[in-house]
Amino acid sequence: MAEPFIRIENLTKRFSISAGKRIRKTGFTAVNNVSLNIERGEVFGLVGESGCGKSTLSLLVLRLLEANGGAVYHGDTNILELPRRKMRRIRRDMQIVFQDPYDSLDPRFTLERIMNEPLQIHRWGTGAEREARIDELFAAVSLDKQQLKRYPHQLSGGQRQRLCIARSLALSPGFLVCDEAVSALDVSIQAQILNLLLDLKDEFGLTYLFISHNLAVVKFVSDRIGVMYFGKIVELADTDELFDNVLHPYTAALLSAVPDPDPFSEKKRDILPSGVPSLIDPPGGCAFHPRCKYAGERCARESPELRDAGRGHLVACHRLEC
Amino acid sequence: MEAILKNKFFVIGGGIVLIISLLVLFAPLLTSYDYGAVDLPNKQLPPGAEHIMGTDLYGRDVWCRIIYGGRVSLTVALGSTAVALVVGTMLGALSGYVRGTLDFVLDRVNDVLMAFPMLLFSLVIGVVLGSSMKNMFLSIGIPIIPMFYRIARATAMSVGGRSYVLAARAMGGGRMRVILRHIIPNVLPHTLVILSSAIGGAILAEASLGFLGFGIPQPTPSWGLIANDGKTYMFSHPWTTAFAGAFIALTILGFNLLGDGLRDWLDPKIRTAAKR
Amino acid sequence: MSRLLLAVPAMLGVFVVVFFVIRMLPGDSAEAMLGASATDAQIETYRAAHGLDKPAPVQFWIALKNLFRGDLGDSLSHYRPVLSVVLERLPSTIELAAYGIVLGSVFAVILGVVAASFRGRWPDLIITAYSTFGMSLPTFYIGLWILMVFAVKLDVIPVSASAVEGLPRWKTLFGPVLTIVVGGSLVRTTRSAILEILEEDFIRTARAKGVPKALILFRHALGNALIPIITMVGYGLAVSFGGAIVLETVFGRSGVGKLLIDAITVRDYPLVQGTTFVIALFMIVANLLTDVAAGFADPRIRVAGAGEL
Amino acid sequence: MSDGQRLLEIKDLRISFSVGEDTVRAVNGVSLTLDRGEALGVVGESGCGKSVTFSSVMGLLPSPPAVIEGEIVFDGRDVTKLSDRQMRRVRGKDIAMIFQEPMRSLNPVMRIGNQIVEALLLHGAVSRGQVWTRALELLKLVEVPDAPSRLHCYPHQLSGGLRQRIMIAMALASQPRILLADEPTTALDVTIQAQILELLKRVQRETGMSIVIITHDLGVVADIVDNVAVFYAGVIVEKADKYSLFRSPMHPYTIGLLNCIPTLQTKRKRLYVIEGNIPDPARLPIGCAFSPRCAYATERCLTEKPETRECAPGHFCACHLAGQIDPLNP
Repeated sequence: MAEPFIRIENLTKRFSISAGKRIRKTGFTAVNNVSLNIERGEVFGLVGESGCGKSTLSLLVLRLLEANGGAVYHGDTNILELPRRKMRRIRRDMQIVFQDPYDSLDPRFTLERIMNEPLQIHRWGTGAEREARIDELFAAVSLDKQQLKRYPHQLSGGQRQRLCIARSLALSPGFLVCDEAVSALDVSIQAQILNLLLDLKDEFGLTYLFISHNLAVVKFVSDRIGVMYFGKIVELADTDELFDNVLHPYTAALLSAVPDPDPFSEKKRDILPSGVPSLIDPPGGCAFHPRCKYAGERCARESPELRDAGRGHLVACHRLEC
Repeated sequence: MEAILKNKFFVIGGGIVLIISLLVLFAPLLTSYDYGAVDLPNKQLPPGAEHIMGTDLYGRDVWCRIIYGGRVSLTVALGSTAVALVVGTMLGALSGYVRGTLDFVLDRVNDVLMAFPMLLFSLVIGVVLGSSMKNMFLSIGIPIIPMFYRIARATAMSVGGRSYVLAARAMGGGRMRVILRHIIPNVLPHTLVILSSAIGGAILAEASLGFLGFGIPQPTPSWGLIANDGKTYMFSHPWTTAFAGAFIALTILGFNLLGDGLRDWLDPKIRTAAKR
Repeated sequence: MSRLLLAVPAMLGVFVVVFFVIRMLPGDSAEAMLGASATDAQIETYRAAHGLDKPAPVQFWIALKNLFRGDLGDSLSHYRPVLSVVLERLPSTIELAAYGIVLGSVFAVILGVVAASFRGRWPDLIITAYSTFGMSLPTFYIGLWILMVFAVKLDVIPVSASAVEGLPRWKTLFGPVLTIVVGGSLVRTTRSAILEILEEDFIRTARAKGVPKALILFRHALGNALIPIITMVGYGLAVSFGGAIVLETVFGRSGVGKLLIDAITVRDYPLVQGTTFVIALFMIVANLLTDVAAGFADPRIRVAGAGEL
Repeated sequence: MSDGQRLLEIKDLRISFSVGEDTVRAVNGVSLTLDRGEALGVVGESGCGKSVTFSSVMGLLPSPPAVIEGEIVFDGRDVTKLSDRQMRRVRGKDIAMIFQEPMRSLNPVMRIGNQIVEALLLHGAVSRGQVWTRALELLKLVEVPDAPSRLHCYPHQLSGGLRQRIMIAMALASQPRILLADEPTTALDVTIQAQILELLKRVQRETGMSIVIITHDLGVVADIVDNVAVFYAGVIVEKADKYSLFRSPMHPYTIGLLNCIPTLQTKRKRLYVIEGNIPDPARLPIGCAFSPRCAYATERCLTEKPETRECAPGHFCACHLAGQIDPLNP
């Protein structure tokens, strides 16, 4: 196996909040010791419910948020320790597409200025070369060149997301993080953007970290999938392996909870009780044990480590060992 | 742009401000009197053909002093608000986006500034620096800074969290670039909305200072001073103060309406964007 | 709690500002006090007596220590400790500000609610027009006209409060309080606060439940509008303190505002410094109380949330 | 399943708003019926008029700026003609509604108990005395754990799922005959969504009330409803029982929708795609609104708006080519 394209080791992020009257700072761990590798040219899917830390992880990987511990290797350099100037160079190779198409474009910029910004920051090419580059990118995401003079609020949600993708590809990065990139779009537009992302991956040989709460979307897009719960990866495997041979009880519950658009399916509903525990006072041991029907005495005491259960199928659950 | 012309607040407010500015600007054409010329025999004449707004206790033509006085009051008001706008917006945007110790310090300074009622602050600074035109910019400008600072800081904080700022940083944009390209252009519209009500506040401050006798020294007539001239004989010869006060009120009303018009025109854009 | 701690640096900041600003005065307070005829020797002894010959930071340190002992120095024109002079005059200003704020707020909130509930219809237009116009009138202008009408024409209230002794209290208060109420800007805040809340989703839920219009306005909208209104009342207190300076001059009430004006006119700098400091202190306390009150009205602050992060 | 007794009938409903110079035609001739005990799924993408239609059923659209034509008949009366006072006796009593954002749908400064009690007292469902016991029963009905303590909480102390349960409890306060649920689970996580869907199914079974689920998620609809109506550009393009709609859809838009959504069973590496953008209600094409995006659009589709026809028993479709399109491989 070649050197992994992105290697994440024990990445941790704690947030502190001064809760109301109490001066004493309480805090919580949003990302708790996460390790995973992303191979070049792969789509690594990261799925989990809101509050599980997947978006925080994406900001940490791009160092838009400073981590409290761990490392992120891009090739063989740990970008968390890079000085500012070198970091700026590395950023050309790692870009991000956000969820809300209305929030990720500066309302005061024309489309042309939006596309030019990355090129200006890195002083890329001359005026003519930049114009050509923008035309090429607009063609790649099938946006109409005449719209360059218009403002973001004059575009539809789908068009705006295409613009975000075009902007992120301006410096031909190798690695693209999609943080819920299609979640805010209507279903018919979502399909267009998903196909577009896959086409661009093949055309430019990109590597994706695709983050979403929608299991079906992640399954469709990803080659390998990590399931996150309460700041930790609880299960990680190749897509087919994961869905054919689910091991972790939480992933199983997630799978059964996804509403299946087929009235004939008699899918038995394995309904999880209550909700995600509060991050401020986390349950001891495995964070899922309060909701897990297999929870044993050990689960409440000791938090399980990710272990290989064969064929690269990693899972963090005591049930499999005993 | 044409939408704003349909906004009635904007039109009425703009109209008032325009008319008064023209009057003040073309004062020499509108009156032949000399605002400083004392003419005791004709003191305190009621408004009449000769003196459309009567004369004050030194026999000076009130109408003439008012339109000349407008120059002082308006320049002071516009000057001091401009100072406050620039300082307040810059510091607010910086402190709202950068946060950390800079924000803590600036916020405390703002708390201190807010501890002084506007008029009190102008009074004390005016007395200390002396009330020349230049000093008035500071003594009225400084207490207005918190108005701009607070709005700029609040907006900068929310803009700082928006994805397009994160995207700019992800592209390698430095902190200064983000502030100049993204933070300030998105904070400015919010501060501009309160600019005209701030000008109204500045005119009020200058007039109150003048009324209390701490305005710009004689004989340059500012509206406040004219009001002060007339105050002692207010009950027998009210027109000096009445007309001066009316002009002050009308100008402030004009700027306030202008501000309302701007806010309505700008708000739907901001609110819908935020609500989406 | 944290707001309370933040008030301390603010008070210190105020003291520093006041101390150094007064120190920047042109000329020397000793000369100003003893008059031009005083000989150099007299000025020297005076300066030594009041520690004016020491370097500024030392003077500052002495002043600070005195501050904690409640000693704001001696008033040059009243030959008494500044603090006692100021405390003597404070109640009259507080009385004025209190009545002004209470009546002003009640009057303004009622008008604001009426304007919001009749949005777009004639009551709203009249109230909005009145409040826009009221806000633009300078305080002294309203005051003068009230004097013209009530004192001169109707002779209901005295032309100057301090001129005539033994008047019923309301007579001396009527003019200034009416001025604050007429000029109140709180009407617009209440109206816009309510209108904004009426757009919220939980108002739609209340309508879906079949809650009548009036109840929606008073139970749901007003309950939530309380928070911005309280903040605005706090701010109004600050404005009315500033206004007191003008009001007390126009209506001749001997409050802290007038004291300040007189102190400035006679160049009694210690008194100016003391009065400014006390007013500023009062303002910080007012801002603090407003924050606490607003926090109290908003359960999201009062009751720590355990809900979703 | 419904017992055929008609509860609600919407006849050729048209709703438009004037925004600046444009007139936004949100609803362009919607007709549908709802029987007692029926569970109707209303599906469509944003701006298709599904929420506006049912908001007008509840009388929540203030007439200026909304212009409402057509009829909504409930209990023999045309609801659109009722005064607000008369409508208020229907809202919350006979027809209740819950919304998408549990975070913002509860009054943040009012305790949960008081908000439920308010709903109970409004329509005289319960006397003052047992109002609190009834509130507790409602919370138990919607499976809120340790209900008594929850009554004193404020909304910000509860999770999204719990808040949605409170909304349902409030809606059931006066045993309504119809429950309108506008995207009830869209803002919730998939595991919480499963809980709420199960709850809605159970509540409907136990109370026998009819329920309308408005959503963009076909999966939610397939699980919980009997019939499905598909909305596009303010019109119902197809309506049928869920089995025939999913197995043999007729309208190209429905077919497109069913094929472009990734499911856990999707094997293909590329999704079927409906080209073009979501229709802009302010600038609708003259002919069939779907024609710009339709792969089968003919000359007639571009100029003539299709009528809704019953192409199969209980299966309505508004398309000139209804029945001639193979649903399996579009």
